[in-house]
Amino acid sequence: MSRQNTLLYLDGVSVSFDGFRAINDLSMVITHGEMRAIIGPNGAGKTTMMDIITGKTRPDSGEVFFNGVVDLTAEDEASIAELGIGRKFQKPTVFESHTVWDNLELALKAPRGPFATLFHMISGAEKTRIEDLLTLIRLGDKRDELAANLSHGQKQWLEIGMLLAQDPKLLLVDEPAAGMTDAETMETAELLKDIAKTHSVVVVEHDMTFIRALGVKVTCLAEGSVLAEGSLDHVSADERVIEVYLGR
Amino acid sequence: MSLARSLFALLGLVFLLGVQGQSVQAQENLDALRPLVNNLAKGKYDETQRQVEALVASGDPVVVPTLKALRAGDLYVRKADGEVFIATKGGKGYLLIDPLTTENAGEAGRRDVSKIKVNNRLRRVIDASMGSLTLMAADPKVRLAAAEAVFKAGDPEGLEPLEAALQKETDDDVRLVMEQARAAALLNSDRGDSDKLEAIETIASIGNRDALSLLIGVRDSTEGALQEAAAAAITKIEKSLAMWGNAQNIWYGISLGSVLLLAAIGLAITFGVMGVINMAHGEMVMIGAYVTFVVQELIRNSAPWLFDYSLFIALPLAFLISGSIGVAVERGIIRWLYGRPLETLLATWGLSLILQQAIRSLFGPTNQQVGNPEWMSGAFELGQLTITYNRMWIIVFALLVFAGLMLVLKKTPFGLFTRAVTQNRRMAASMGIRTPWIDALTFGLGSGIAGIAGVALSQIDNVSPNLGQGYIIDSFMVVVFGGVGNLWGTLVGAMTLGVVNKFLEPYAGAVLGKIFVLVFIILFIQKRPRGLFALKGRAVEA
Amino acid sequence: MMNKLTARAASLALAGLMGTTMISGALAQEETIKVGILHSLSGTMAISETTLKDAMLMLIDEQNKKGGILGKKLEAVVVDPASDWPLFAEKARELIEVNKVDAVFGCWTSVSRKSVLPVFEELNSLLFYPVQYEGEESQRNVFYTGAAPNQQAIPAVDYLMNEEGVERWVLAGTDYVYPRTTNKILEAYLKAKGVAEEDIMINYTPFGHSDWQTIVSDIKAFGSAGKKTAVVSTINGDANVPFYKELGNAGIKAEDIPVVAFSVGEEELAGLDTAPLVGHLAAWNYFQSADTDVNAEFIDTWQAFIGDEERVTNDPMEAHYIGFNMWVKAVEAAGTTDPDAVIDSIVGVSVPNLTGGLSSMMPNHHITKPVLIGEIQEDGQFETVWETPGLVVGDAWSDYLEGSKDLISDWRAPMSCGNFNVKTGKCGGSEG
Amino acid sequence: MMTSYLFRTLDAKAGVFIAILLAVILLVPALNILIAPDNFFHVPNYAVTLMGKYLTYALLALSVDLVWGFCGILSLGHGAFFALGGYAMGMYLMRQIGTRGVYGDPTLPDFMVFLNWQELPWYWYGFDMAWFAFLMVMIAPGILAFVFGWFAFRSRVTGVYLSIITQALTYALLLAFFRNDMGFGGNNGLTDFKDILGFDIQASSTRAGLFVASGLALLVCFLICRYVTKSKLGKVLVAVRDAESRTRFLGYRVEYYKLFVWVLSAMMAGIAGALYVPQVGIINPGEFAPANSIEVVIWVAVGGRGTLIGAVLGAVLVNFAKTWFTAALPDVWLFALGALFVVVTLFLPKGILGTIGDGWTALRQRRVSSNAQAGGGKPPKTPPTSPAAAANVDPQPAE
Repeated sequence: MSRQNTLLYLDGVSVSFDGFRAINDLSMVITHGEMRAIIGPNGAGKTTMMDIITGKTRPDSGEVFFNGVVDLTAEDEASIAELGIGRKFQKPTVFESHTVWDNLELALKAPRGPFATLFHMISGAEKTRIEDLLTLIRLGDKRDELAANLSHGQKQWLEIGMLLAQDPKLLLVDEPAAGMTDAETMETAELLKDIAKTHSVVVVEHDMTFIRALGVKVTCLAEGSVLAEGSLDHVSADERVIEVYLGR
Repeated sequence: MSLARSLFALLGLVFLLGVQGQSVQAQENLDALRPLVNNLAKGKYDETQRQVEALVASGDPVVVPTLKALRAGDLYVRKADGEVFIATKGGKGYLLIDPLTTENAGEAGRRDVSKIKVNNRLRRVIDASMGSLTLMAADPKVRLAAAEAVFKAGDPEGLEPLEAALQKETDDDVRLVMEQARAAALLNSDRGDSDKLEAIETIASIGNRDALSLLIGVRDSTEGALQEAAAAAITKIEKSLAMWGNAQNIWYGISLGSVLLLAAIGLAITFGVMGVINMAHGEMVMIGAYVTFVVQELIRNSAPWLFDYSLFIALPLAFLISGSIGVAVERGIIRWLYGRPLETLLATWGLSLILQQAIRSLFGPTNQQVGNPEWMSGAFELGQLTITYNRMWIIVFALLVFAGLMLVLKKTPFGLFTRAVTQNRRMAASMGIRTPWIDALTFGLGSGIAGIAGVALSQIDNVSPNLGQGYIIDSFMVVVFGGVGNLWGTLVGAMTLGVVNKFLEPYAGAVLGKIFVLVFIILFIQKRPRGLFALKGRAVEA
Repeated sequence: MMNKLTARAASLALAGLMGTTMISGALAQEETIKVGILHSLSGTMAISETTLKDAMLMLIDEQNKKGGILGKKLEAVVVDPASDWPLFAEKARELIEVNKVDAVFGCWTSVSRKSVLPVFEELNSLLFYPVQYEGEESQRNVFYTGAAPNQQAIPAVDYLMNEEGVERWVLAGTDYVYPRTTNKILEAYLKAKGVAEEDIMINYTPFGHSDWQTIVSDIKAFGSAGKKTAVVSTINGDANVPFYKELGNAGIKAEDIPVVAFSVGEEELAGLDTAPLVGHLAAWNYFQSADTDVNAEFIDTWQAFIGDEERVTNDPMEAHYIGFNMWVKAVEAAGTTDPDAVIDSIVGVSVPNLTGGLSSMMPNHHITKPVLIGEIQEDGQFETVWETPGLVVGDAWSDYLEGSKDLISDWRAPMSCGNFNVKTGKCGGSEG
Repeated sequence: MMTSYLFRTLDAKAGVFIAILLAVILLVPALNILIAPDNFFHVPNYAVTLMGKYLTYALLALSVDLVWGFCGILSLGHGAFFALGGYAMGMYLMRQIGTRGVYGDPTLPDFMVFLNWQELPWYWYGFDMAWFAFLMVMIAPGILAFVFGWFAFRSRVTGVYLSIITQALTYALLLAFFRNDMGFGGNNGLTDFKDILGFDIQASSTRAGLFVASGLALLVCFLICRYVTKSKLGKVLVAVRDAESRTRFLGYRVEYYKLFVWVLSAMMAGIAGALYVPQVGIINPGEFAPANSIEVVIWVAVGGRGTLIGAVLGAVLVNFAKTWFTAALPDVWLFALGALFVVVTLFLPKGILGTIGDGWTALRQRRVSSNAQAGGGKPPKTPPTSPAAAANVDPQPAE
């Protein structure tokens, strides 16, 4: 596939920390509108891959392109976010001393410069958008609560809400179901599926039930490179995947 | 130079008389010498110097004790009759000794005698005479010192006795110095050019600053071949001195670095490993220095023979005292503040004020005297380097402390527990490690090490309540520059800053040099925002 | 507005608290004459200044035993300006405005004196300043009982030149105004005496400098050029201990390269092992070793007051002794503590100093003093090796500086000017 | 529109604070000048100057709180900006002395005359003009802050590393200004000022004027800080404080935000310094001392980090305590001050105002447990977490 038509294009990416190769010649492609699930054992390089895509870590070698043309290795976190890549962290990271409302307001797509925010007045449209999101993530009655006082699951949802508020082209979602009850997990899967209708999504998850509920193409990483790729059934049947990940 | 002439006359006399010393003949001389000795008490330094020269010119070795006493400031004059005595404190005032016969001469009240004043110039004159007198002494060390004194004087009058002494000399080391002294004297004499050219070669082979100054003198006062030879020798010496200058800078840098290391190493634990912004660290160092003071004070008063071991006694005490204060502080204050590192700054700042004031109230605000033991005093020469013993031992000590600390942290169960607790407290606790005690002991360890650093720093710096304040900023700089949480970083950081500082100082001066080092740190942190030895990796999310 | 009311109450409470709580000691029943003591008891200068506070308390105590002044007892008001220069000005104002003291004894560093000058001028009170300083100042409300440069530096250099035959000079100092000015004066003086440019090395170090290796080795190198070399040290108190320790260990003996210091006194030596330093010099106007009855009595009183047989005395203490006695005498002569009256009556007052002479207050508000050169002894004392034949008058404006050689100071009427320019015939400081 | 927004954001606490501040600004000079000195209600000159100084300290504390409390930049070098502002003002005041210096030189300040300087260094040009000097009061610290911040924030120097290099900055400036060759008067600094804008600096009316100016500066800066922290930018700042990289991933260029607030804060500190100098009568390198900057942080912590009023309160309280202690207990006051810091840290972990605020919140919302994070900062009784991680230290990589 030529990289021109891809949304996200990784080719031969490697990075090592003090001699330890966290990512080793990794290549992967996400197309427009695609939802992809990524699995793999601890230390497989899943989070490091996200760090590379979002500009937090610079690869030692390899190419990373967004929209086929933008070289992500030359951009920093903020501009990558502005390009339209949103990220949800493994450990839910919200602004604890802000209210739920403020968290969403901060995430809302709007000019990001300091002077723009200094003189920013919240508009009616923005309010509506936040209201919508609050309903979507079911935190309507918690809008004035400090984020610190939310439960773990609520924080996960708030973070997803913030992700949506950014209106990104590509969402990177790191373990959205961690620490959730089974019911919540299923709801989250439904939510992601909804989102995937209008956005491209990359989900990292350990929960096989969740992955199955998503029903999308799966990539299994191990030791920093792609071990297997395809449907969940295909990947789960792979000998090596069973050996390093599933079968243990 | 009448002094020198008379000195060598005296020298000859001593030679003639040999060890038998006083004869009946000499006894008669005493009466003649007495007025000369008494004249020492008359007039100012110029006059005294003339009298010293007259005494030496008399050519009688019985004046030696008089001169020695004069140099030491033990020569007094009795006001009543103008008689001069060697006096030592005792009895009602002073015990008097006849300077010529060295017999007891009774006592005198404190107000009955007055001291014959001596200044540096007089001391030099007396030293020179003493030095020359001993060129043929039995002890080679004394002869060596004598030859060095003659070298310093560079007096052409010294040539002949020196040559005489050279013929008798058996010790090679002394011989070498004597030959150098002869060359120095020769250059100032009116001997032929070929002799002088040879002398220039001898001097050039010394290669130090004294030689340089001698040769500069020759270059500026001669012409032709001599001048050329001197100039060539000067260039050579200057080149080698420049090289030694670099070696010297490195040595000074390492020495400064070791001081920084000592000051910072305790902080590398309390701040670097535990994350406590410990502003009271300097005060722990100060307490260690005061422990040294107290130990020395006790030793001075009750067991002076122990003085050379005072530091070895002070070291464990300082560790224990600073360490237990550290443990108490951790238990009383710090443990409530984990997870709020910035508040440890506030509390330990308050603590440092309290500790400073406590020391000030206990010991007073002034400096306290901490002496160097014998083995930490003085210096030795290594090539053209002067290496002082206290600096050398401090470097050794700093490295030992560092190695010891590494050993404790890497090889003992306590070190393992410490690392476990600081890396993952909950996990460590669930594995049965008593984390509160590990915290307290780790903080105590850091404070204790600050305490023993204080023992070392007391050897080169003021022991005053402000001692700690002088080191706290530098310590933080070192730890941060090296990389927080990494002891190797602290070592390399301290040494780097020390050497950089010492290379800048000769060019920029002490003040600008320090400013440049600070700017260097600021810029360096831009390049490596986590210090010299930061660990790369998938950073823990804040 | 209710807020206004609360605010007023608050501000009044604030002012009230300050007014009532700052008078130290028990509330006196009878009327007393208050004396302010403005010395740092904490911070970097506490090391030197605390002693002076104690000395003042002793002097006031002694005066009260003699019945006080004008039939009234003296009361000391002690504050701590904490080595913080702006705080000196604030505390001076507090002493004068709030505590209503009649005279203040205090300050050590030049900057602290500079900081309080405008306060004393504005509130017209008296300051007695006891420390040797760089000169270039003469103020109506200030009495300089320490040495001016011509009472310390110049005689010291004369001694080295004439008695020790020094030809090469290292002027080493801490980088602040006193060493800068002193070295400037000395440089001009030495050049006037025919010393060549290359025979003078000037070196400045920061405050509290503790690593002297490079400088000591530079001095050693400079001193090995074949000419007799000496170091004139204006290194500030704290940095001296490591300097001398390095010097001693590097084997630089007084016979080779003598060091004459202007800031090292008995107190500084008390913190040092003096054995390697014997023979190095200091220039002061007083040494504890001065062999006079009045000094013996002073030392005994001091050691009894402080409760320490080993405690030393030093030059600034003597300056306070002289200054305090001058003030007492001037107040008695004027019959009042009114500053203007005291300023008029104090000029010409003579009191005994501790070295056996009489020091007088000159019209330029500096005093006459003997200059002593002392050698460091093993016991941490100085032995006087030389002294000026008579007393030296403190010179506010140095004759060796371009800007000040035409200035003189005379606070007597009708001139009443601290910086009268003899060339222009005008008082330089006032307008017009 | 902006001003109306500003006033809408003023809550009751801020209102009370502004009212009190206004009252102090009006009443103190009035009671000083209009009431006879022997009257009980008279405020002495001494108290006016003292309180004027407190106000400038309060402004300095406010500027530190803006960066530390709201953006998490712990500056241990804010004294540098304060001192630079002070020097700019001091240079203006020096030039105003004119021929009234002791040597009567019309252009050169006294210290230059006796160090034999022949002409004014170039960086002293322009300071004879008030407008230029007053501009430099803000611009000099602003430029320093901009350059320093530009490098530091772009390189993502954070946490204690940033704190320590701010300390290195002020320490380097301290040493530099100590040097007499720098042309700023060395250790003695600038002093012996005569008048400001034509008014005699020692007159009580001038003092009262300076007091009012300090009060107004504090008020205006308080309102600015208030506006900034309540705006969306303020929310971004708090977001940066709590989760810097999260903010980055939302697309905010954190370094610009930090730089903005850092420069703003430095300028405020510069104004504080400029107002401080004429009131205390001296500016010298001692103001650059790292210990001074640490003390400012302590004022803020005592008052309550992250609450603007707390910073002001802390500065005034600690300095009042210092004034009182140094006179009432000159020999042992450090014990008292040191103990105050320790006690505040242990028992009032969120500062005085934060603790009061907590009580307030607890009263209003009984059902919310007391560890609500009203004023920012960590809850008072968090179980001990890894101290190393808390200090932004990465002992080991996570994987």
